[in-house]
Amino acid sequence: MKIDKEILKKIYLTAFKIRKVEEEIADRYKEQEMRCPVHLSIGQELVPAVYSMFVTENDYAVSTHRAHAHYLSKGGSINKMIAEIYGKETGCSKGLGGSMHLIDEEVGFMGSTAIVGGTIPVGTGLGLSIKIKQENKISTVFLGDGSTEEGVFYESLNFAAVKDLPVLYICENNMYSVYSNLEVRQPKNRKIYKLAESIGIKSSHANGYDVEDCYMKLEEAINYVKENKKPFFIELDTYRYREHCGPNYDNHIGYREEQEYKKHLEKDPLNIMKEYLSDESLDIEEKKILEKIDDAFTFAKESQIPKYENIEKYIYKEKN
Amino acid sequence: MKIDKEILKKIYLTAFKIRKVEEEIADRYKEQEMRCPVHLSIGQELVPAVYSMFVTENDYAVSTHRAHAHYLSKGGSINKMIAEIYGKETGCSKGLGGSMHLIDEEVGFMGSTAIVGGTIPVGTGLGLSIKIKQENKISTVFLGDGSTEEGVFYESLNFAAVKDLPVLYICENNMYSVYSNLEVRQPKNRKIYKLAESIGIKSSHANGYDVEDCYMKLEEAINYVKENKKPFFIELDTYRYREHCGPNYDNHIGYREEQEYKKHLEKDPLNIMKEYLSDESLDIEEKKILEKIDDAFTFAKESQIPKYENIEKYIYKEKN
Amino acid sequence: MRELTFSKAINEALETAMRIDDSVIKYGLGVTDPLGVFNTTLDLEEKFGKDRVFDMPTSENAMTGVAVGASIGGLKPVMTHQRLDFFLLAMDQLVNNAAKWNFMFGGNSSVPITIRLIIGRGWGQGPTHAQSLQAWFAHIPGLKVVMPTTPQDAKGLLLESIFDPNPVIFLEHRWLHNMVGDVPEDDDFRVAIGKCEILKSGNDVTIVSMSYMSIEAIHAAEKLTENGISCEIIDLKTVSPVDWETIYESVEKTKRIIVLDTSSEFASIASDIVAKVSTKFFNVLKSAPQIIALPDVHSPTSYHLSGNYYKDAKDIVVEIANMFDKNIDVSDFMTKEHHDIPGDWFKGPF
Amino acid sequence: MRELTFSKAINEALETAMRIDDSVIKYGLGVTDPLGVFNTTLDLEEKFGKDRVFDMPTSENAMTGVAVGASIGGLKPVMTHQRLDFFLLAMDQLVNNAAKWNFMFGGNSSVPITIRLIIGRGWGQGPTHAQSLQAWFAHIPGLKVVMPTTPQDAKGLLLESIFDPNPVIFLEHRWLHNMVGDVPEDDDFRVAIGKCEILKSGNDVTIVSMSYMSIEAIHAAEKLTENGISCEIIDLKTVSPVDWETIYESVEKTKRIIVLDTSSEFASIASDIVAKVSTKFFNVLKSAPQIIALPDVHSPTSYHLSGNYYKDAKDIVVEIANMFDKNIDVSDFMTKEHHDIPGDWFKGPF
Ligand SMILES: Cc1ncc(C[n+]2csc(CCOP(=O)(O)OP(=O)(O)O)c2C)c(N)n1
Ligand SMILES: Cc1ncc(C[n+]2csc(CCOP(=O)(O)OP(=O)(O)O)c2C)c(N)n1
Ligand SMILES: [Mg+2]
Ligand SMILES: [Mg+2]
Repeated sequence: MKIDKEILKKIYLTAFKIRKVEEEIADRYKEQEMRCPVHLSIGQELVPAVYSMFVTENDYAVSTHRAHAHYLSKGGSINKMIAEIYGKETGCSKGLGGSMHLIDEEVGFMGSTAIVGGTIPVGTGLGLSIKIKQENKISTVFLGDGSTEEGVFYESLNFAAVKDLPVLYICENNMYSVYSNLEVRQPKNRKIYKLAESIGIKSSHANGYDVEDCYMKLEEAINYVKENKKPFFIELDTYRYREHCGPNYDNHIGYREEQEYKKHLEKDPLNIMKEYLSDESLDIEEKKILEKIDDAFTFAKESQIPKYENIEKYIYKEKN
Repeated sequence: MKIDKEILKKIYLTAFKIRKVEEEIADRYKEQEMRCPVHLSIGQELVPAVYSMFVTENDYAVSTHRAHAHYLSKGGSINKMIAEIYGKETGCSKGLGGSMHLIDEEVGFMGSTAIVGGTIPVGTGLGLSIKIKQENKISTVFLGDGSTEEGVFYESLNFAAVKDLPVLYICENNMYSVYSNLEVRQPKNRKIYKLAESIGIKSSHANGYDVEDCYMKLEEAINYVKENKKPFFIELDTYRYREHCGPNYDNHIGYREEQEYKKHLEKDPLNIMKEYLSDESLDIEEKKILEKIDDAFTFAKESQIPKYENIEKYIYKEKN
Repeated sequence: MRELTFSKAINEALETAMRIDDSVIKYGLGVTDPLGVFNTTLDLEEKFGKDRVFDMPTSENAMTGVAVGASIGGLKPVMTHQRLDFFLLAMDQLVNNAAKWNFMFGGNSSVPITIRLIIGRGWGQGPTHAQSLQAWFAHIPGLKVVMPTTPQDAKGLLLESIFDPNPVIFLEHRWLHNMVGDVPEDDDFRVAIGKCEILKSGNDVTIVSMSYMSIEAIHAAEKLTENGISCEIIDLKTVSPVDWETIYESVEKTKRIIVLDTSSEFASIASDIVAKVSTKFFNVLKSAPQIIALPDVHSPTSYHLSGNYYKDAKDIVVEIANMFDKNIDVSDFMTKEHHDIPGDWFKGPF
Repeated sequence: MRELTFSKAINEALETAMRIDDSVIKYGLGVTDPLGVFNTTLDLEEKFGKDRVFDMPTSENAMTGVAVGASIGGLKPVMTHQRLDFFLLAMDQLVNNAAKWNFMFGGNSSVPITIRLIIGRGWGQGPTHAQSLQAWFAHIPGLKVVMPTTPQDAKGLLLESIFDPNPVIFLEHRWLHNMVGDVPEDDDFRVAIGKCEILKSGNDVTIVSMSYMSIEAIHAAEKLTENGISCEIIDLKTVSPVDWETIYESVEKTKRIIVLDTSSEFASIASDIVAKVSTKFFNVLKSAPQIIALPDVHSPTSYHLSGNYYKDAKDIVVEIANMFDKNIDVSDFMTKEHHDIPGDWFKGPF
């Protein structure tokens, strides 16, 4: 393993945090108090966990409907996220957005939205602002394989290439868009990262279940954007364990093979990292994380509900 | 020259017809009776003229704001086109569409519209209907270099590739979108046909000012679509002599060099073909064409004007 | 007659259309998946094959243009989008092509496509999954816009939409999918586009309504009847073109009107109906016309906010009672455990 | 005060905004070309450099999303589209992102972008170059929609739009670009968004109007005055949010209203204003409210059709005369040689 153990430990713990938050949401979803759609990232934690090693709160990131992991990896507050899913006043979007619309500008998480492809140009525009303001940061766009079918993906990459914008596109390819396999949506044998390259953006590919590969390639990608102030596109293969939206497993409904799921589970990066680290001190850290998560749910449940009278004030921002 | 003289003669005469129609429009535009925007194809006649050799009225074609040449090359009626530009009842669109919205379904010209990129998916959908109905024809989409910046271009090619649709995309690259050079719109050194290839469609490139190259490559492209019932993309370099929209020259206003224009004029395919053919019988044929054009203007001017009372009936097609 | 859910009625309409006409094709995200777009597309792929029934790339704009092209090539495409909000990506192809095609080519070519859009509500659908944009579609000449309320109309109108030579936007309110109602046995049963229906006759006030709001109107009318106010409920069914005659006749009789809309109010279908009636029946109306629509605010996600945001039978009762200077107690009328679901069948998340 | 054309006033507003605030950027097709978007963007690139003023790929949707991103990154982007119709490609980014951003993130982040759209008319612009979709934009919560009529307002409102923390749709009617009017000397002169203006006071009828139709209203009002009808003309200036107070006060005084709109009528701004006034001033109005808008038909290209399609001062005079049961002869009122151009300066093609 080319990764230093201390670093690996951090990666592991970030991935662990993400998974446990998600699992807790899944477990408590049946209580019917989180009354909004949730798209969980269980199975997809490694990429954001590794990503978190290379960026700071100063950098920007935007994401999609499946944003919990990205929000957390960027340093977003667990309390505010859980409160948001509970629709509380203390939520990161004051209850107006729910799971699909997260924001935490304090840590550079500039927003996630639920329209497929919708934030790709937004993250690109953040890159434009960095360039024009000559700031020392990068903008990251998290996107799924499905979103690369939207014209706006293509238009955004074209513009980033024309203008040399400091944007990192991280495409998590989990093979599915809802229940649709890649092959009914994109030409066979076409690699997304190759396509990005031919649009005009340097690109690479990594195995999102292999922590070493993931680490090296993401480091390379991020350094490229930082040093050259040019866009980069990286595609990482990954897999979601649960249903597209909601807390359950859905291997039985017929759009994918149970076998496929099991194959991925066997290579689960969290298990592999934990085994490799075989570090007893991890237990203490894990416990701390679990407590924080528990606290977040308590915080969310006990938080005040938002007042309807206030919602009109969010329609327009007031001039100051 | 690998092209048979008889064939070349036909190509020349089609190109001649297109040019003379366009020049006549330009000459008479100042009379202010053609009161709609016109985008002339003077300088760009070769590609449609060659194209006309390989398709029949049975095949489909759609086009853009700059459609006169495509309409004519597909066999569209001159009379109806000129009448349309004059806003007359006898126009191909009964005066409702004008120069930017031409149609002649009898010859398979299924429509041209003025929104950049707007007909790319339409021609793709025609390909889908051919496939589902198992018809023996192809669908052609004429498009400009600028339109390849629209997301809908990318989405359409992706779909054509996924579904193996019998669609030929003919991209006439005249280097400009209105007054904007390619380089402010697309990454340097990126070839449009290479991009199409990487989206998943077989493609090629030809010099749209070289009749031989144009002929060979278009023949190859069309045969490919017919035989394989798969999409093909061909990019042809060409040049417009006049302003983007309207009857005048615009080399003096500063967005391009007079020199560039002159360089193209020297290689003008019509002059070259005519010289090479050095066939006196051409004069007679040319005269016939000029007469037809003259007749078309007379027809247009003398045609009835449309009645306002009727326009509501075009809002919905009646059920029959 | 038999009882069917709204979803099943749609599924039947699709099945019938595809069976009686080979040129009908059906595509959209989720059309072939195990859930079959809230059960509406189940079994179609099996019955009619992969050529005619298929999933698609997430490319809403091009796929709308593809429908335009396929239709002028002789097919009758029926598209679906799981939420209206997603279809905002396709406004160019819808408006600049589909809606203008027949007109801009002087009637030479028309675009017989049907686009099914689902209006979301409840369980935190929030700002990007709950828009109700019928006013947009109806504002565009050349589109027909249909909003069925009952399973019967869902089937009959969908069949009529598919075979209409023009582009039709077919709007399904998510809260109607599981509602049950009588549907004629007749396989190819049609309901005319452009005609509204008097769901209940009455003398005192005309309630013009659409889609899910008509259900709330029915409940409200019962309560109002108990209180001596007789309502005539007109279910619009088609919001463009509107069946003005039926509305005008009713207003002529009742001399009072209230219009209910599932969308936000400003520049809505409801405001247009009130405007037309006010212009034409100025001397007839006995009291000010009214509108109940959503506020000019996006749909908030939180359960704690959506309750006040959406309007229901209570609001209608109160507003109509006001028109008659009455006070009707609605404090325990139609109270349900959770305001954000249409019934127990709805378990979230979509 | 000095006289400027509407175009020049816009050019000045852009110049001022960019000079006083480094975060203002300007892009769009044609922004740097020799014609400078009907002269409105001339010299900006030279003055402020290629980083802040640039042409763009023909990618309307992404470039709108880029504006959203740039704005949350601290810039104030001003985009232009040469025709509103082209902007239909960007409805997703406009509505799902720009309009919802501040709301869906609970006020944590807003989108200060300005989008200039030009409404085409005349010289055969036809179905794809002449749409007037203010009703669409105004129907969406979270957008501000501005439609200046005078050069003074063009400048003052554009400056205000650029510095407003919300997304503003700024609609320029092509027929106004060459109109001349007084503009204050003050460099950074502002006109408030959300306020309409009484262009002319009067007692007998309130004309509510917008953009180019206000010019027609002024001519009509003169003719009507000659005939003893005193009109109050309210130029809306902002169509969302509407300045209801000013309209209501005027109606309270005149007790009659007619609303003029540059768009087709169904579900328009005009119908909403009539609906609101009818609901609130039921007992005040002395005659039926009226609307003059375009028919629910696309704009036909032919010169021989567009004359009847568009409405002008004559139509206004006739309609208002009707309200008073009068007959005013308009047979040779305001007749010009060609109906399809605003004046001799307009030589086509766009
Ligand atoms: C424009 C649009 N179309 C469709 C949808 C419905 N939808 C929600 S998530 C999703 C799948 C997207 O797939 P991908 O980008 O691969 O992300 P993943 O869910 O796999 O993380 C779809 C189609 C949507 N939200 N927006
Ligand atoms: C969606 C859209 N954006 C912008 C325009 C304005 N416009 C008209 S023609 C044109 C240039 C298109 O360039 P290209 O595709 O290369 O065609 P060419 O004019 O060179 O034939 C543009 C930008 C438009 N008509 N539609
Ligand atoms: Mg995916
Ligand atoms: Mg070009």
